[in-house]
Amino acid sequence: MLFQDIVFWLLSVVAVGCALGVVLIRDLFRAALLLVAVFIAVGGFFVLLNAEFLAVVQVLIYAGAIAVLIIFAVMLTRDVQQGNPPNRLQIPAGVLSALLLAALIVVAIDTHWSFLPDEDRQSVELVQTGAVSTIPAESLERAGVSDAAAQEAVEKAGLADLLIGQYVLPFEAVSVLLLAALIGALALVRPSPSTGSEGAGASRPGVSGTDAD
Amino acid sequence: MVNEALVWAIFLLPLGSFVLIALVIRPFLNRWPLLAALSTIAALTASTVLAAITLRSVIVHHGAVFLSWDWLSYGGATIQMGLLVDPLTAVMLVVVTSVSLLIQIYSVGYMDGDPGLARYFAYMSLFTASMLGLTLSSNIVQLYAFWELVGVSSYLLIGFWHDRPSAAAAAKKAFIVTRIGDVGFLIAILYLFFKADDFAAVGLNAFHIPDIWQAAQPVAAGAAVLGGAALTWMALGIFAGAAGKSGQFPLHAWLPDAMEGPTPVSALIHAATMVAAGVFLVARFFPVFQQSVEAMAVVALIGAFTALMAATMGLVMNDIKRVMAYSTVSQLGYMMAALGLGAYHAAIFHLVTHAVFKALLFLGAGSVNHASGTFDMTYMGGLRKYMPATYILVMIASLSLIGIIPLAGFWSKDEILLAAFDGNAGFADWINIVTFVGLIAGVVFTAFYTVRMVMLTFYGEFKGGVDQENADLHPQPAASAQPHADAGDDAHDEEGGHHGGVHLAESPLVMVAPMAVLGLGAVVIGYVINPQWINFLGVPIHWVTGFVADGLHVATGGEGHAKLPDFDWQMAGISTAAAVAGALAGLAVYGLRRDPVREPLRILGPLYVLLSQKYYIDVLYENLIVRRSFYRVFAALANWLDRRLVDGVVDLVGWFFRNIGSAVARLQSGQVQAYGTAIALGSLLIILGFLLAS
Amino acid sequence: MSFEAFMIVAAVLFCIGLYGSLARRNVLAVLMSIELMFNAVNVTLVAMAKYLAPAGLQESISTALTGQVFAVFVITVAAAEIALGLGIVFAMYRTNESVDLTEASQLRH
Amino acid sequence: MNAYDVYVISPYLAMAGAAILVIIFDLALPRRAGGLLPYLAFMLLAGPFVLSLYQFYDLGLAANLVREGTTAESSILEGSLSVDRFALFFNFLVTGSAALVVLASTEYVKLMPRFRGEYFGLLLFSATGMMLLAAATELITIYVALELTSLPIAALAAFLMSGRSSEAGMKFLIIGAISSAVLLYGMALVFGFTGSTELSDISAAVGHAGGDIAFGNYALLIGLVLLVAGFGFKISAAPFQMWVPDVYEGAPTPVVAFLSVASKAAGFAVLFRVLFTGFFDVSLDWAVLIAALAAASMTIGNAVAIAQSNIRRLFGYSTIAHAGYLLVGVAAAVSSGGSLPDVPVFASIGLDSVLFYLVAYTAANLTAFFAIAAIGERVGSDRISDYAGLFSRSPALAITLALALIALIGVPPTGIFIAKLYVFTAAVDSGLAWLAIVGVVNSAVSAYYYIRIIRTMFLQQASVSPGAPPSRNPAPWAALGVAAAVLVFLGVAPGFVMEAAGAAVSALGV
Amino acid sequence: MSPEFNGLLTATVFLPAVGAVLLLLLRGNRVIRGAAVAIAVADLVLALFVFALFERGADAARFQFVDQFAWIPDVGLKASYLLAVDGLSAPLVALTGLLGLSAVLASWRVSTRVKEYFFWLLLLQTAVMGVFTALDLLLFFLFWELELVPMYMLISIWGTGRKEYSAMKFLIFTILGSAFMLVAIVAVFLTPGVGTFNLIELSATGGVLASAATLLPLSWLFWLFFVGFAVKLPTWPLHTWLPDAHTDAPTAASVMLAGVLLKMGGYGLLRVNVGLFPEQSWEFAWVLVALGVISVLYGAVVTIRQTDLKRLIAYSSVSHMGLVLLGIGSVGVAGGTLTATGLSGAAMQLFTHGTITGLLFLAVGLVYEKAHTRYIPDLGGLAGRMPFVAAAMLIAGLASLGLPGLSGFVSELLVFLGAYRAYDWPTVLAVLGIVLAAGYILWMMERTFFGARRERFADITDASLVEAAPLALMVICIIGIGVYPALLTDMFDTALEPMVRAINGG
Repeated sequence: MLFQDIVFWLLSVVAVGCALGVVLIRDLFRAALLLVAVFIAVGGFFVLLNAEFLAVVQVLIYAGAIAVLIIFAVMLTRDVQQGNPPNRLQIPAGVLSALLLAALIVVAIDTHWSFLPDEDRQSVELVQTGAVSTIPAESLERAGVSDAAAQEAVEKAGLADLLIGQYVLPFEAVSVLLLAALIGALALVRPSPSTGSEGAGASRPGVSGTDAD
Repeated sequence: MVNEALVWAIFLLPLGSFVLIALVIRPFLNRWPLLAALSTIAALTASTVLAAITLRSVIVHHGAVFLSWDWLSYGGATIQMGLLVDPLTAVMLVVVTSVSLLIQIYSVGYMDGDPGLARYFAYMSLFTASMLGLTLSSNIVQLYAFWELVGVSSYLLIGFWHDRPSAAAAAKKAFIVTRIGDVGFLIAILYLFFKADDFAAVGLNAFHIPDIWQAAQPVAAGAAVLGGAALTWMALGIFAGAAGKSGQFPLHAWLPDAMEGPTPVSALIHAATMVAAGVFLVARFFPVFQQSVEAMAVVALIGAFTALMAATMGLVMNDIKRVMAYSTVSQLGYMMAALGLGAYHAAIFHLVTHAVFKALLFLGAGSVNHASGTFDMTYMGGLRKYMPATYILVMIASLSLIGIIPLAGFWSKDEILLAAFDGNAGFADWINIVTFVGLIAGVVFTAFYTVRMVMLTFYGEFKGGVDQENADLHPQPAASAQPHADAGDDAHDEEGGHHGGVHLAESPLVMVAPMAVLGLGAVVIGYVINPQWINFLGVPIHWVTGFVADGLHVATGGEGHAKLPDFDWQMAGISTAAAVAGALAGLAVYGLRRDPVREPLRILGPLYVLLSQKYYIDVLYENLIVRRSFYRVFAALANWLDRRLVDGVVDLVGWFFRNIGSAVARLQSGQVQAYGTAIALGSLLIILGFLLAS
Repeated sequence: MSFEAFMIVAAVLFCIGLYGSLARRNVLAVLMSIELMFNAVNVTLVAMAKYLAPAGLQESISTALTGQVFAVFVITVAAAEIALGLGIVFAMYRTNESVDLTEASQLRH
Repeated sequence: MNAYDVYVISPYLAMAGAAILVIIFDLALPRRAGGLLPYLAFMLLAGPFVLSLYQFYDLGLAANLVREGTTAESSILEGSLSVDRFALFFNFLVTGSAALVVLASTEYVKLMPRFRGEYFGLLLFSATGMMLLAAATELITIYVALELTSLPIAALAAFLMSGRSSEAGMKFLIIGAISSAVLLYGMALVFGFTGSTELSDISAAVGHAGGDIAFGNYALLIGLVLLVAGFGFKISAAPFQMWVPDVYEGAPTPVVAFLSVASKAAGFAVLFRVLFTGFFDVSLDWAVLIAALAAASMTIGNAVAIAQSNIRRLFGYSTIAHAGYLLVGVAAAVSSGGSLPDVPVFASIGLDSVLFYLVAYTAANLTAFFAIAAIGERVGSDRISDYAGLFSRSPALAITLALALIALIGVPPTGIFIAKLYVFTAAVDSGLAWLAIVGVVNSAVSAYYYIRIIRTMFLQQASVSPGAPPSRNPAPWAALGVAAAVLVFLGVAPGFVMEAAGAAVSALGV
Repeated sequence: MSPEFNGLLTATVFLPAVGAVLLLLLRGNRVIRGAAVAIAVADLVLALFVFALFERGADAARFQFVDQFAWIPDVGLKASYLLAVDGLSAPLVALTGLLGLSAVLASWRVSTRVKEYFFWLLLLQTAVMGVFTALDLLLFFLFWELELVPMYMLISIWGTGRKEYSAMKFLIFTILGSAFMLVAIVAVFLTPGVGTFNLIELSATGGVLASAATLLPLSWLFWLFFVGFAVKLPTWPLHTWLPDAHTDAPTAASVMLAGVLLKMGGYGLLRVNVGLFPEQSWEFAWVLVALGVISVLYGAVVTIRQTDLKRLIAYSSVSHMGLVLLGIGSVGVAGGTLTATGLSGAAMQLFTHGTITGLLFLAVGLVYEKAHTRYIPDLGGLAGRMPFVAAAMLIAGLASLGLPGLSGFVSELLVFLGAYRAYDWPTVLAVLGIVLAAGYILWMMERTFFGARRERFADITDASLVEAAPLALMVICIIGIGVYPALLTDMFDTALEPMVRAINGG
């Protein structure tokens, strides 16, 4: 456990430190890079939390795709030089965040969480770590899952099953969501052919609301 | 028994005349205004005849009460419209119809050529009808209704020349002042209704006048339905109404101003009939008054005081009609005093004689005005030569007013003075003494101002009438006494009357004839209808006084005849002495004066000013109370409060909402992150709220 | 390495993200901060899956994965959101020539 | 996943399919035929509508189409979805308003040279999310559906490619993202404490969470507050409302119309599901919160609306105020008037009234926004002062807008009058008379700014030159007419919708 | 709920609205005017039918001409379409018809946006008729609110002066007041065991509210209703909308506003506050009396300062409506001895004030139309130029100050008679109000119609036939009622006696 603790604290320091960097430094490009570091650290958390699959997804999607997308965006918008100055809400935002943090810490500490009973701990761990892989029989035995039905249940339990089973509806919905988001993004990003940057609607003040306040 | 339909007709005929004129003649036949006069005179002639028949019938059969229809009915008290014909009513009917008839005839001449003639006769008809209705009412609410209608007719007639600001103002003043008194009357009615259940418990109707009489009478077992302090207050409420109508102090201020109306109106309404309605009202509820010594004392004192005070004011007036107006106030004071003293019969008797001679006096003033064009006596003089008939008739009336034997005024005034001399047994001595002294002093002053009036008008040299008056006024245009007059705006060139120019001649027959009839009355009516020593021309001793006193006697549950005091030589001597003294003083002052223009009484100095300013009572009322205190301060304050405070709060709330909106909208800075901050802040506040609450 | 520790770290990340999303002017920085918040939630969810007892564990052992499933969806939705967000950033950049949120305040009051 | 599951979710599938089809047709059809697109979308909406209708009849006496078990008519979706009368009620509401918005957009999309297919597609995607939201009974599904509702609208808000439009889109997106993060954290806490994302399990766990603070413990307290904050964004309740006027002002008018009615309705639907099926046992605690939010929303919305000069902005504040009135009904659905003082009693009249209110509000706001869109086309401005003399220029539009405005005040004989009456009745019934009084006073205050618009249209002289001639396209007129007719119909004969609302609420099974 | 349908009232109520819609199809101002008059006449005829055919016998049904069917089914809100009149409302229906016609005739010279004008005017008539006939609280409220929009439009489009401010003020005040009323209506409905908006059932059962456990204390309900009605009446200190609205409204709107809209407040107080809450009425009568007396005196004092003719009449309305409160306050008489006097007076005052103020506003409208000013110091001597108008004004004024023989006297007398039994000194104070009334009425007459003729009014003409007709109509009413008040009081009493019994019994 000691090793894992050390890893946890290291990751924590990295995650929090880099996160602070993301929100504090003015250089947007570096902020984006620090964000990648945070993502990777969070991936590390996932590994510690028996969620290897998520860790992979985290690194691939977040650190890979999203961060790259953001970095592209940073490069494309010419404001990089101007950097990322804070606005006037620094102090209220800071105070509110701190207060919220205090509240959330109280929640974490002061709630009577119903922790996993020790007898289930190992089987749950198996299920979680084995969510995307087959579980060796001896592992099951070691975890005290002895009867066949329970073994089968642990064997069968997997993220994929859940995603196309019990969670098929949000799964489908999220696919529609992705589609919609993509279509929306596409429609917004592609320039209009006729009027260039400004949409045709903008010439109709009542419609676009461009008239002065 | 009198025939109910006939009695109704007395009232309905003039009313019909009014309706006819108002709805037909005035709108469609205005080119022939004499039709209106005809209608009025015809109706009144018939009414007079019917009134005489009624009187006769009442003499023979005593009174009668007719209840015709329920007007409204609530909680055991039914307001029944009906007729109450008792001796008082019968006498009043005859007085009102006959005087009114004569004055209508007179008006045909006096008002000749006035563009509003039809309107005039309509109002006159309405007034007569209302007055008759008033005397006939069997129900206090009905009485009140006609009471008010009389008031409004008076308002209309005073303001008949409504384009004259002073007339309009005087009309308004008359109405409002009398209405202040009417509040007391109304409250008395409210009190009656308050007691309606008690009335009903003994089978009486709280609004029915004979029932009220009965309720006020003490009963053997227990308290009367009406009694104690409440009865006094109720009586005083009624008296307040009466005082307003009859111009008793402190509500007398309107009556002199009311002379802005046409002179026949003054004669009929503000001398002979309507102002006497106050006396009538007290007489009508005399059985109630009788039960309260306090109320009687108030009536007596106010009557005596008014009699004296008005007489003094009459001393210095230059307007002949105002002199007569104060004289009227004064004489009404005598009647009130008589009532207060318990001399019911004397008051009514004086009411009758006064109606005749005062009407005559006013008609005489009208006649004088007809010739001179003015009412200002300082521009008259020497008219005796030009209008002898008028002169003689006015002399008769004046002597009657002064109380010279054997003219009408003497007999009736003598009865009042006798009653005052005897005093009311219930009163404290000082009250009796004060009353008597006041009344006697009044006699002196009455004689004085009457003589002054006659001297100024008929003797000496003619001083130019209206022409001279206009010439004097020309440099300073129409300085009206009325506050609301738009000075200078008025295109009228005459100030005192509507007859332009001076034409020194006797008035036409249509005017003189009614005066002559009244003159005859002023001579004979005092003794002939109320002989003092022996039955005269078939009329029994104390006929009128006995007649009305019997009416009262019966009403209060008495048996047989009322007992009346006999003629008292001693008293007659005192009163005659007082009258002659006053008259001689007047003769001395005005017959022997050297400067025909300067007013001799000016030597009184400040007293003269005080009198000519009417004791500053008008100033007090109009300037100090109404204008300065009420209108400029109190009402202005209320108005200011309404706009600033009450409405201001409303506007403030509106302003607040509009601006709080803008203020909050300012927070909507357009910064999207501010919105996010609001979300965070809101969430935290909610959490905090829950934590604090639990 | 306790549950509370994970919760606290996640809460710290979340609040840093919140602060960043409220206090930075550049819209991309804001989007990044929002991603931080989503990541914090994911850590919370997965930690809960590991340490806390899911309801109905006795009936179905797969409930132990609910937290992870939730996190999968959060990641996906976040991806969609960032994609659309960048699209809008570009649209805004094209019209306003700026990605500064403070300047994007034509609509106000 | 079997055929029955597909049947269960067929309305959603049909809606999403319609969205995709519209986009495909847009790509496939020749450019000339682009004008047909809205009609196509309109007809495709018949799919979800008919399927919902079929499901409605199929439901019969049953409470829910999604059933547990192993028969052919059982579903693996059990627990995460509830196709009941409540969900179907919102299916109809969403499809109906979507159809009207599509019709009303026919003229509007002509302003867009391209991407009309995307426009309608996104609209329908959003509608899919809304329908799903009303049926979801599981936090993950709720979250995804919520995002599916919001994200397309964010894109649509920015669709005009103008500065204001993209600013509106950006604001909506960022506030949406922040609040969805907040919501997620709340969901996580709830999940952590209860161990489940299914509302039924949550309900069971919440019931046992006794404690001496509100909601029993900190996790539930903060979790629920964060949830309410997230939904508060959706329904535009104060203090989560500040984005509303900006987005209303900047986004395309039909989108705002859709946002203001369907999105809000869906937000309320999910709020009901979560609060009443998940957290009813602690309802006495959150009812206070809801009541406070209601009072704040009404007051802030109305107070600020008074100061507005842009009509769409004004409607932004108006919608906040109406969220407040609706929340009054939500708070009123919890009554402590039972025999035990600490045990909440469900007063269905509260939710009945909110559902009815939503329908009436949908009709009124659609009427208003359709009119505003048409007027904007003609007058070329959204400034209220430029509406001067509108009555003389376009009487029909002026009258319809006036009708909507009068309805929004709550003056009879319009649907909102009945709705407000219903809501305040519910409030009084649940002992929230103070809230009802706040509500009615607010209604009275709101008259000021609504009437001001009417006054401008009817009484003032035109200050700007007459704009474009009225459109000959019948579709927007039809949409406007239908919305207005429904509005009046609801005022005159509210019985039908009331009964439907009652049935829907009873399906929540609290 | 038994469906009944007589139809007469439905026709009376909705004829103007239907006519208003039909007007929209017409063209040409003359045609529209003519049609409007025809509609108003027809409605007056219907209203007079209602009045005349109302059975007055002792055994006649209390509510007559019932039109009833279910409106909102029993889902939380059970409401019915229920129109009927009793002795209280039948005269008010007739009054509305009368003033409606007068208002239409008084609008003869409206020349801007004629069609709209008559549309709103007729719609207003429907709303008011509806208020007086609806006996379902919800329907009542619906009509109550319906009246707002037409009145708002009439003031703010065709008014003068600060018309928009005044119209808005009118609107906000009324809406605020009715907001309170709405809460009360709802609370009454929700009272366990009540569950109905039906006023007949509510008042027939009388004690139901008293015995049931209401959601809000009964006294709350009483005051919530009271606020709604008091704003309309209006009562001090909620009156400030009235002078503004009256002053800036066009003549016809003023006529309707003063003539019938204010009456809605008094009607509501009688019908709902006294009818449903006899015990509270008794308990709080002293407050009503206090407010009434303050309104009477305060209104009168402020009236005296007014220099705008319409404003003057408006404030006098505040004063006179105070008498309504005073009359209602008469229920505070010692237990068991109440008679219908005061209530009848209040109801009577509603009717008479309607005719009197209607007449005053009509006359002032004519003055303004011809002299182009309402500023009293600028006027004067008009009686010579327009004797008919002056006579009408004088009659109205005299009626208003309570001259016997005119209708105002009867109502004032009854109010005072009734109130004096319960509260003697306050009543005496209120009686002083009529002296003040004499003051301001006569002073107004003096400064407006009397006095020297003025050059600039030389070419003013008297009322034409069309203009004179409504005036004559009102004068006939005023005199007729003044001479034979039993015509109305008999009807009022049939409706008020049950209330009196309820209070005496309670």
